[in-house]
Amino acid sequence: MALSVSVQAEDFDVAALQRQLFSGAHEEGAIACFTGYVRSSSAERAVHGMELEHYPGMTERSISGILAQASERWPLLAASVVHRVGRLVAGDQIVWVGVASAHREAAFSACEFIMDYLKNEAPFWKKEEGPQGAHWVDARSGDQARAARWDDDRRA
Amino acid sequence: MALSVSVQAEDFDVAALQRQLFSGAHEEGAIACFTGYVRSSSAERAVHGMELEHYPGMTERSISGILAQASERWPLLAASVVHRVGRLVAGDQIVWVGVASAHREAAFSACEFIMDYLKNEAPFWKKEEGPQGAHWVDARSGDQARAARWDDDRRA
Amino acid sequence: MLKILFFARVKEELGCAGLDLPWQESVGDLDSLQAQLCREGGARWVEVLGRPNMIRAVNHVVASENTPLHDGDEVAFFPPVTGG
Amino acid sequence: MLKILFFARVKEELGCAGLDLPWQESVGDLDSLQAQLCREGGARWVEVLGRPNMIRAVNHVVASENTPLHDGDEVAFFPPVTGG
Repeated sequence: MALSVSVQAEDFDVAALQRQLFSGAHEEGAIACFTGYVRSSSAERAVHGMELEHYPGMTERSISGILAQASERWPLLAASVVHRVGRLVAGDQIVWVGVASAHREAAFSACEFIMDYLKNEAPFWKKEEGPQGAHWVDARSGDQARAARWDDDRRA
Repeated sequence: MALSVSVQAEDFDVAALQRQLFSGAHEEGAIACFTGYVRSSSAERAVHGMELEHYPGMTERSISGILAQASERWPLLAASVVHRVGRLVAGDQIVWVGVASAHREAAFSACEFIMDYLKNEAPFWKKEEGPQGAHWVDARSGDQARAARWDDDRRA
Repeated sequence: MLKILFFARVKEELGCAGLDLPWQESVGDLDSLQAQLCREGGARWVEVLGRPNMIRAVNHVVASENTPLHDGDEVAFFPPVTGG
Repeated sequence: MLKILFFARVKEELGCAGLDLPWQESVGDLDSLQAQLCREGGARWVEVLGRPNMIRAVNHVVASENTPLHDGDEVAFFPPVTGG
């Protein structure tokens, strides 16, 4: 099974990334994708742009671990994550997650699971720039509650 | 809010469709997309291709109704469905659903909700062609159970 | 006039994609229409249209129970859907 | 040797991206290392590293409690993550 992780400054092409999920055997019935973007406002403050910092080495390792967990949990055919770092402006793509499976249930669940973990476990930090200057974004408690529900699912 | 439905014989370009979800104001923080494909096997039978029939008029009306329901239920910025009809072969794209929102929770939930309803309510019928000839695909009882869970959510 | 449509397996089994019926007050609802189609079509139509999973739609909206009909209505009979 | 790294707000507040410490058996675990960094860094380091939401990682794995350290380990201190 193809699992792929890229942390990069460069922008990415969602159609090319989606094509790379195919094995060639036409077993894929479903591909769920998620793209995250820089919004022009955050917590009711205007945002011109942001600087995305990460922990080189740990980032790739942490995301690979998330993909391995997802592929143990659901019958996936391929999964891929691209996450940008460095300076980004409003409207820019930040992150892409794509998951291929035979059926949609596994593709949707795994894609959402991977995004929840990217928000909560992968070592990225956003510093937003607005009219009042730059500030570090605080972690949303809602994100941690969303990630924890996967543990509840497993226990249930 | 932009809601769009297309039922067409022609193939589609997922990147172009995703770009059409943007308003230009950079309010979109999250886009969840789903693409369905013709698999090379179904219920353990080989599939060379299929013929997708629909009910012109009712199809568009039913899908527009689904999008309107989704946009009442979640804070969406745009939602779009493209569904192909006619003859398709293994590996072909069948359906695309894209949903834009400020945050990922709404985008994921609405995208999955729309797909569940497309499987259960929209008047499409697949006739698969394999080595043993052509046969109409039977509705999966699992699909109806998945759609019903949205009703349970609403009652809860 | 009533416009009657059949789709997918139903269309194939009846060998008929649809028909137009002149409007008659006596065909006042969906169940009466179905009974008339079966009388005119014979045993095959009774069997196919009587299947428990048959779906009926009036003017593009699924009718989960018997429904009054009016001149100009479009009525469709089809099997459970399998799209997406 | 121990490689120590700081990220994001922690890096800015300490004015330090990281440092290398010669290996000493006396720095046997994460809590001892943190205590040593605070002794050498002073009040600012005590405040920043002592925040209740501080995350510590050893060799790229988050350490939710105190953890033994070994020569060659990489230790990082950072605030809650905000990626995706």
